[in-house]
Amino acid sequence: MSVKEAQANWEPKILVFACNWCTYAGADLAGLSRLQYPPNVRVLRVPCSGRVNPQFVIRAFQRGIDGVLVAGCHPGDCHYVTGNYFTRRRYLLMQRLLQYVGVDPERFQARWISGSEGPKFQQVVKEITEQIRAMGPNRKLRDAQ
Amino acid sequence: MKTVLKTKLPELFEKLANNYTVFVPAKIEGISRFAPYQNGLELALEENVLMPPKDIFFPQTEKMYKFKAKDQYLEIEDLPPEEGQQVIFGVRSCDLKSIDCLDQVFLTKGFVDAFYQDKRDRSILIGLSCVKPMENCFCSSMGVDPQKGVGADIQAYDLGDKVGFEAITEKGRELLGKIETLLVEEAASVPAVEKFVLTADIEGVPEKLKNMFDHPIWDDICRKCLNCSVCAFVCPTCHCFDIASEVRGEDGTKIRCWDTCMFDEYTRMAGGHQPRPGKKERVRNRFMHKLRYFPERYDMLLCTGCGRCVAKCPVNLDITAVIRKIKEAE
Amino acid sequence: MSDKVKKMQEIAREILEKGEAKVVIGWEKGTHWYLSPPAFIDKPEEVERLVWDDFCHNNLSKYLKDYVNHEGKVAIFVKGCDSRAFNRLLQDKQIERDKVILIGIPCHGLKDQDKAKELGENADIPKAKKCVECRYPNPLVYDYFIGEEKALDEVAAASEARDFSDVEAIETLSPDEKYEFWNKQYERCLRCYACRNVCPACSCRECIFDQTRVGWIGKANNASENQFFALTRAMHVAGLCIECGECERVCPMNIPIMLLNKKLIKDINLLFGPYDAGVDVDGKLPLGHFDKNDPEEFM
Amino acid sequence: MKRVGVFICHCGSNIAGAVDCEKVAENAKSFPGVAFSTDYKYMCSEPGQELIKKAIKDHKLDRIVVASCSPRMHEPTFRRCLESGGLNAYLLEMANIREHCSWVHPDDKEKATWKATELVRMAVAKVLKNEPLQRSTIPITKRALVIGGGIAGIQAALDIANAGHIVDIVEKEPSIGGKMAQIDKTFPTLDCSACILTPKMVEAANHPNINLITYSEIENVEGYVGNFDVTIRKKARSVDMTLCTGCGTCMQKCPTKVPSEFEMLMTDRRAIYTPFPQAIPNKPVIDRKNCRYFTTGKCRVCEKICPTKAVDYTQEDELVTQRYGAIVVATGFDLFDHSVYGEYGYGKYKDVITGLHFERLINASGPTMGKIKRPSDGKVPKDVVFIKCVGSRDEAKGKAYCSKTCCMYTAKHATLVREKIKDSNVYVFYMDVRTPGKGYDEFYTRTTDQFGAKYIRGRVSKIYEKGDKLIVRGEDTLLGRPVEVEADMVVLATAMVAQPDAAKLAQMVGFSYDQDNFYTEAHPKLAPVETHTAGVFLAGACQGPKDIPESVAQASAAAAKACGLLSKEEMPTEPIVSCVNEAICAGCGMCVPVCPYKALDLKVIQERAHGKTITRKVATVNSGLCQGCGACTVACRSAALNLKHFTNEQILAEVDALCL
Repeated sequence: MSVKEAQANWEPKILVFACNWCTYAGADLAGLSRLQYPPNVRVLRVPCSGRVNPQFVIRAFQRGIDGVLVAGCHPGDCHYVTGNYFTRRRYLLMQRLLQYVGVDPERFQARWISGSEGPKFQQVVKEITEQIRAMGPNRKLRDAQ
Repeated sequence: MKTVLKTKLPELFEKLANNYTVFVPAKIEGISRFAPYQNGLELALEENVLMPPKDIFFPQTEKMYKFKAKDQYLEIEDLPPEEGQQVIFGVRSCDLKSIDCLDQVFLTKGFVDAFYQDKRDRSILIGLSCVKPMENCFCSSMGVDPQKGVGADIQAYDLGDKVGFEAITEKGRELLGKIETLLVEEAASVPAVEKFVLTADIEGVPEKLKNMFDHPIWDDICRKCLNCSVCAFVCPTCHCFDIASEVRGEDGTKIRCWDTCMFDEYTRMAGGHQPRPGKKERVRNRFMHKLRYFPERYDMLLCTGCGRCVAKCPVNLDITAVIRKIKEAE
Repeated sequence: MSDKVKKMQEIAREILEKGEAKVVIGWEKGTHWYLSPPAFIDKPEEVERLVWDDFCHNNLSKYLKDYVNHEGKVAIFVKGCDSRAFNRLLQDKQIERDKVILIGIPCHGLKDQDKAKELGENADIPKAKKCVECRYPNPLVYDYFIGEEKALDEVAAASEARDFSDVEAIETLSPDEKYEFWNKQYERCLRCYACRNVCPACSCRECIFDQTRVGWIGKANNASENQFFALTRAMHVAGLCIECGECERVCPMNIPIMLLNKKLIKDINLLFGPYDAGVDVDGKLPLGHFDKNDPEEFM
Repeated sequence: MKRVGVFICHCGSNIAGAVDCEKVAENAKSFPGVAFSTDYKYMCSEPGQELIKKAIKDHKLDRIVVASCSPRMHEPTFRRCLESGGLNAYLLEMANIREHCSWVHPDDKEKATWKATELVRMAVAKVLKNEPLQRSTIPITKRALVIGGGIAGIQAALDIANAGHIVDIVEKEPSIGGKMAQIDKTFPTLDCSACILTPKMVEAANHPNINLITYSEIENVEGYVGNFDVTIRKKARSVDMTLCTGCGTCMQKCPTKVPSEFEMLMTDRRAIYTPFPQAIPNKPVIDRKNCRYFTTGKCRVCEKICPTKAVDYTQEDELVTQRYGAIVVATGFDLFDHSVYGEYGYGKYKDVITGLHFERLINASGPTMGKIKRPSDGKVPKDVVFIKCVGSRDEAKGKAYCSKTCCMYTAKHATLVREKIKDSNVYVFYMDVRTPGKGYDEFYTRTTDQFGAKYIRGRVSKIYEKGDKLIVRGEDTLLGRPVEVEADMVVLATAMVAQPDAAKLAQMVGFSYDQDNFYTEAHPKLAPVETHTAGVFLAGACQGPKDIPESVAQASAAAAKACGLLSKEEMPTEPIVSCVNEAICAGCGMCVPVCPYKALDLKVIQERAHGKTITRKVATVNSGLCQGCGACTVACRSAALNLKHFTNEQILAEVDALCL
């Protein structure tokens, strides 16, 4: 099956910004534990959730992503001490702003997933994929190329 | 003169819309602009529209061609041609003049812009005379006759409750023929134009500017400018553009987009050098281009006195005031 | 001529004559009676150009950035909002306090220019939208002060309660209705960047929207790119917007930009505690620090 | 034109079992920039790595994507492989198609293959924007600084010095020794504190690798691991250390008496003084605030009497800057000010004293020569009440935490009272008795069983004076009835709190502290002596309440960490750090507060603009401090800050690629 064909019979595509130290490790652990989840997520590795610029999120919607998850270490556990506290502030605002302009709340989410929470990673990915599959493809903020 | 009641205009547009895309002055989301006629469109015939007809011929964003990366090569693919004739109704004299300016740039001196030419060739222009100048209008000062524009295929006249039509070109005659059944032939006199609120004395300004590049006047004129591009984007004659690529994986599209000398990237060179680093250089360029460089090259002003920039400039940087200052400068 | 205008001109003249500042930035009459654009006065004999009336909308503080490398001081007139703008730029280290002479002028709220144009000179013209909710009519910082402060504190008290009803009206819409609303607004955005250039919270040397080579934003003008601009601009001024409303006033396309700014102000106050930008120069910015007990919605 | 090589690993059947690796390699061939693509059974194996190296050569590849297991596993392996193949290690990107794909999607080969293809596409898009990065090294200055000369600081310094490195101890008091010097005996063995401390002090003083910098404070700290530039303020001693022999004549003749801080103000010292007789260095300083000469301009007795002419009133504070490779912070603790407790008399009753006062009272060299006499009238107390948890475990007025040492030292005090005053009665009011530690509970049991201290579980609600007695009222919560004790003296076990200037020092050095101003370790379990600032280590009670053995153990641990650092000539630095585009930076400083490592600062640059020279501020990244989190890049609205290897351009390229 070619990539194009795959897009023709739509499958949701979800971008996960995962911090290297917690969530990426958590996703690795899910793999090591052979915890199955839908193949609709793509993990983009960043050093810290604090590295995730809101502009990356909007860009993903522009280019046609169906959902975005920003995930990092739990507050207090940041490898870089305070990065996720800033993430929390920034994305509390960002989530509300996106909802304000009509982006459905399911489309943009944020979670804390630690390196030991492989099952949580699985769980979150399952949930979000199901939510978004039910909603259908995202058309909002999307550029028509 | 062939006339029609203003109230009957929608009927007329409806009829034309069977064969043409008919652009008419309309108010959409509170902004007046030219829009393809469709049922229920709110017409805006009392005053000139905020957005000039420029983007019908020269859109703010225009796709030029597509390309595809294949192995180590690029394949270029033309876009499907746009087809069909279009009628632009209600173009005021200032905007007709602006199309004349754009024609100079895009069609003369051996440089023919295929994208512009295509749209221009497929268009029939219906001018519309003005009776009461808006308070920022000063077209007559710029040598434009508010009652009769240049380059229209048909000149329409505002007769109060009616509109009168006069075919100018063969294309225009043909078009009028198609709506003949809706028109009435009657004697009508075109009302005189009311007094202009705003005027400018352009006499000798282009010549005087030849020696004013380094004049201290620019230090003063530029100061309140914000270097935004409201003036350029509402201007019917500003025609600068930038070419960019939109790439998505192997596929890409070349686009051209309006640009303006107010922006930093406009003159920034690849190595980072910026020959027009500040407000002064950019503001000077804007007025020099309108009032000196363009007249030098095409023998016409690049300002038609439509007054849009005067109305919309956030800091009231009024071109008539600039002209006055140039005149007064020693 | 009102006493205030006389006083304005007097102070400006004195400053220029004594050479305390090389230029005084104020307002003058423009093309029409309802326009009072910025004026730059270099010579004592020009001070008569200065006016103070119902249309001195322009926030003059942003112009101080043009004088950073000039020798000597600059004097500017500041309304309440202009003074908050001044504080913002000071907080962003874009200007130096001791290079500026601030002439404070209390402001009763200015009149709506569009309505003025429509209704005529003798009509009762309503207040500009941005001034209706003003909570800082008095300048917060100044070296000279024109007029009396007392009366205006009452004005301030009257509008103490913030009105977010316009924001709330949008919040109650369904996601699709919200999207349709904003999409329509930003479909017509010209990306002329007047809103950005006039904004005292936009203090960057080079805005990311001018960095097309990096690829933050495409050159194309369409609803998607325009909304990228709108949302990013809103996030960039989050916690910095001083509610001068200039962005919305200068927008040639009448986009309700303040509805975005006010949404962020509302949420910042709700989530992180009361905060007014441009009031406390030494304070921490809402997005420049955090509280370990910030609301927790990410689980 | 960039030439990317793509290598898809089967990982035996780990990947190939769920992903069609050949197909992924085939799909990758059409991605922009890909010049070569193949798959192989085990990419990380010797032959697999050889395959990559050969392809680099044969196909002139300049960037590599390896799709295999998690980069957290084999990124270092493949980076080394690129290096030996002649490419910069950072021109590698990995697509995680095992943990994130084959292992989690074992049952749908089609979709797993689709996902793997897209992960590879993302990696290719990113790697096209990778830049070669150079690991650099920073030299290590082979000199350590120990801040604080208490037992923790002394121990850390001795360990580092014994490992062969030069150590400076900076102590703010005129002598090293710290709180331990004030203590009489130590639990649970009841060794004499001075007997075990002073030999260590002497050893430190005489150690060829140790410099004592007493009566000095840290003024400023700049730099980063391996290269801290520390400015030390040497306060004016008014005594020339090189001339003074420590004969002590001046201290006898000085006419000004000042309450002695070391003796908890229970006796006097002179204005020219050493804090205690065994002080090291045993050379006095002049307390200028109280010295008659400095306050009135007349006197000069000490100057006249000094046989070596060592007294020098003209001395001034001296600032010296020294570079250190590592810093051990051992600034200790302070005691809770119990005057907030109205029920204990707001600190006004003379015979309500703290544990540390009591230490001095029972110390043979203390104000009472070791005789327990109460401060008000010098009488030997018969009924002594001890109150524990004064300020500890009290969120309302004191601290939420347990001060850890009080249970044991109170037991020790109770024992000593009973030992020294035969007919005495000892009452101990307590909330809990916590005695984990070697020999600790046995000691406590002896205190109650053998020495007969009466332990009463309950809080004291009031103490008031009645005649020359103190009436202590409380409740015995075990018996559920009120208790009233007529006491001669009350000893409060006040909480251990952080030093008053603890936060200031932390901010100066650049590490974090908790809500109680105790210093925060890098990880509570796995990095208990490190701070978040590389090269700065913690020892002793500055990190939280500790007793002596714990402080000493942590000091040795910190010393081991410091020695590990100092044993290297230089250390490699990770090149994934933030960088500033000065042309864009507006110098607004919004990045500065978000950096957890104090790696960002503003500096002034000069440049030519509009034909004249101007100066402006821009951000600057200290790449020695930067750990590459990228928080600053988001705080920077104009994107003047960028994080190498995770640049804005790279992440945007990944986002774009995955959305295709």
